[in-house]
Amino acid sequence: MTSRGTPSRFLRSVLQNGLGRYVCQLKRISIIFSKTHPSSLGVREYIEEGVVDYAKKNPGTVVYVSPQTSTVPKIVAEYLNGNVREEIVICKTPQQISELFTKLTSQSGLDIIRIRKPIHTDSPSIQGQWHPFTNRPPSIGPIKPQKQLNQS
Amino acid sequence: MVQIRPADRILYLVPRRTLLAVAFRCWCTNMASGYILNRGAITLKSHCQRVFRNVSLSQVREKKRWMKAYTHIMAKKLKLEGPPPPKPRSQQPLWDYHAEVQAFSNRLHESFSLELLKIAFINPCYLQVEQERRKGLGIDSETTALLLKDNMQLSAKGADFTKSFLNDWCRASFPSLPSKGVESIVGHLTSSAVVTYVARNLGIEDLTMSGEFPVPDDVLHSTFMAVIGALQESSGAERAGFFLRDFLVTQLLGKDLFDMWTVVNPMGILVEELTKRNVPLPEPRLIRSAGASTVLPLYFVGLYSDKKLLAQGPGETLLAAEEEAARVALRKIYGFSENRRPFDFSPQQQHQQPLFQSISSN
Amino acid sequence: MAASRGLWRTCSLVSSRTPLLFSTAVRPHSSLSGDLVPRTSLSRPPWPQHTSLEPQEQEAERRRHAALVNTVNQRIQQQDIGRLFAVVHFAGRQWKVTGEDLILIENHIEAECGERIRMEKVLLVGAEDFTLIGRPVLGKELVRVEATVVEKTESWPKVHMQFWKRHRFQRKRIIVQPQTVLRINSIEVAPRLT
Amino acid sequence: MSSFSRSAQQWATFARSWFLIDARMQPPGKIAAMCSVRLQGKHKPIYHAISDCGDHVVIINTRQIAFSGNKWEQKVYSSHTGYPGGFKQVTAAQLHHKDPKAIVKLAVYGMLPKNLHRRTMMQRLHIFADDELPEEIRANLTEELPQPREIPRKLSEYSQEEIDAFPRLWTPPDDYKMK
Repeated sequence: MTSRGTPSRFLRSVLQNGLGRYVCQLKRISIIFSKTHPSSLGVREYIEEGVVDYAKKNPGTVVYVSPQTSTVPKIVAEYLNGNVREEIVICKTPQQISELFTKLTSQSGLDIIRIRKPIHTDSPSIQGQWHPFTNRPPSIGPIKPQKQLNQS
Repeated sequence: MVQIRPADRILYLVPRRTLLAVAFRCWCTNMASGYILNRGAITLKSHCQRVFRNVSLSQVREKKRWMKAYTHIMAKKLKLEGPPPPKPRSQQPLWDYHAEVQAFSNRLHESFSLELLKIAFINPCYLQVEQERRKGLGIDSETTALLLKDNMQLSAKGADFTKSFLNDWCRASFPSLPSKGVESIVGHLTSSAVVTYVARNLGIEDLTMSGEFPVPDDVLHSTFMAVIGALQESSGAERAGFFLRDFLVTQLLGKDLFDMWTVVNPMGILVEELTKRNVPLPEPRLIRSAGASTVLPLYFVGLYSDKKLLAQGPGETLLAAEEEAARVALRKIYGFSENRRPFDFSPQQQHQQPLFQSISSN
Repeated sequence: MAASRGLWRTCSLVSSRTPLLFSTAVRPHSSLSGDLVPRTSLSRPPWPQHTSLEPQEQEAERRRHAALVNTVNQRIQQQDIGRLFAVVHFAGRQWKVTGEDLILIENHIEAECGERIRMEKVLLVGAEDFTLIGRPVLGKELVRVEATVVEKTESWPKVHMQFWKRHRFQRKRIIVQPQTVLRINSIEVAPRLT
Repeated sequence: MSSFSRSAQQWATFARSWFLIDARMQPPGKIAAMCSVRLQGKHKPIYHAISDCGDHVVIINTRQIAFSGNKWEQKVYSSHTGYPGGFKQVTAAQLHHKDPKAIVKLAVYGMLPKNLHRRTMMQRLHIFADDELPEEIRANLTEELPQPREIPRKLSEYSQEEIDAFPRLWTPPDDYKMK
């Protein structure tokens, strides 16, 4: 199956992240779960065990925990560039949810679509880009066929 | 919707469960028709009444025939009215202003003083709107008085600091750039477009308290400047300088000098520069040409000064090539060519360390 | 000269191996001067052979090489070399990078987000007017390329579809790969050419 | 050398250059091979199959091309008019006599890729039977390509001393009669 028709973008980062200092791009993460439903069992366990550690480890991320009745348990991650990602966590174990948290934290919030090229550079050439006269000997005067034209 | 609580951000986790249970909206999802009626009465005014007149209120186990009409009406409404206006994040569920502000400070690895930072986010237009809203509520003015300072002072301070810092930085990185060029680079970096782009990508928009939403560009601009003012007050000019370097100066990457500085007559400036340095004036010479009599000609013009090649530039016509050569020469003179030394963005603590390590350890 | 792992591009012509090879190839001719084999187009290769350099020429060559290396060393010492680029070998491929670049690696790496790593397999470093080429890798004390892990993410869900017509066979696999984005922070060269 | 503005850099990179080839005493196949590479743009580092980056080639002196062997007599150019009995065959010598540009043109045409760009690329090939170029073409030229084959000297171009100094395999006896 070809991927040419799929949406794509070029490789980039938010605000040249990592150039001066590294800024974690996840600004807030909210856990929405049910207090009673068995599908949010893992989420409830994770809230008891891991959420506090996570919040301590990532002081730059605001963690909201919100119990709601009979809803699908989900994690809503909001990024600095304004993108919002929702992950449904039905019947996930605390281990899986913890992995999901680390993954969401280390992402930048840019769209997850096909990336056209694996490199991005702002200065594509240091020794000069090619043009038809690179590495050509300089010519003086108009070009003409050497001997024959001179003689005739 | 400002809830300023002195509680620590991590500590709230325990009370939060009960606290947020209040915010949770009790949707009677089982009673579908009841839900619809509830919604319809509020959002859809009289034009919906016709549809809902025949809807039975009791729950019936059958095909929900009203659903089609309902979705049809909703789609029509969406088409007529457009999508609902965006709501600021602070009015959506799950929002704790204090925690957000604290996280903002931590995220950028800066130690803001939180009071100052909170002041920095309060715009005068917000105060005005809030005052009027409170007056409109009809409660006596003493109990509802707003005891908040606005960010005018901080913003002015931050803007001044930004200007002066960027000026100094430009002069340090491009010592031979004339003041006009420096001005245009600083002007580009402090322009509304660049600053609001940076502010939006730093999450300042969510925290900004402004009279209207979406936040207008000028309000966002002044808020960003106020944040810098707050940083300068709370942790000194050096940190604020690094903040500007990391978030504003990085926007200079991949920019050409003449994208920011509009120069109409580069040859005139080149002549000025050369006379200042006592170098003979440049003589343009045609070096190379291809396809001169076609509609796609290419000329290379070299600028010679004292029989030495200053620069060469390609162009579609001789004039364009000469102008391009002058631009190339100016870039070389000002040290703004594409293969100049990259800017120094190294983190300030380890500024000296890595070089030293590399020499000593190997 | 052979000990130096980074070499000026033009100097690679004068490698120390050439005289050795040449002497072995030439010996039959020089020792057996009795012309057992007539000198025809078949008795020697059709390409022009390296003639051994005269001692004077060798000396000149060596002096030119020393001058070159000296100039490059001085340029590096004065740090007026402008922007550098490097070809680094990382994650199984070669990347031409310069400062402030982003590169995307189709795998996860051990470092956490925000950590600085050093790329040690540097095959080539170049500035505007000189290039240092490693044989095959430049020394660690010569070049230092640093990068920051900016983002550890996943690829978009790639659909891998297998279909065998008329055989009632189809398999659909959705592949999601870990990816890492690196930002090149700095490329530094120390004046250690010999 | 670098740091041109982007538009100027692009204009320079994708400009078409004009090459001049002198076909005097050259095998047409070798000339055509050189031309075909340049007409397609395959000599450029920016070459890509879908970017139209071919150059112009001017060939002069096609009247003086040189075939080796007995190709002038043996090589046959065939064509068919489409009518019954319209199969035409001419030898290289006859064709060359009729049109001195035809042999080189056919050789280049045959070496270009057989696609829709072939005619476009042929339009960038300018062939002249003699060494006189019109002024508007001469103004465009950027470079002359070296000839693929060294032209051997004719016997008449050697001086008498050189002829005398040439080593002889065998000295004819005095009474030897030249045929």
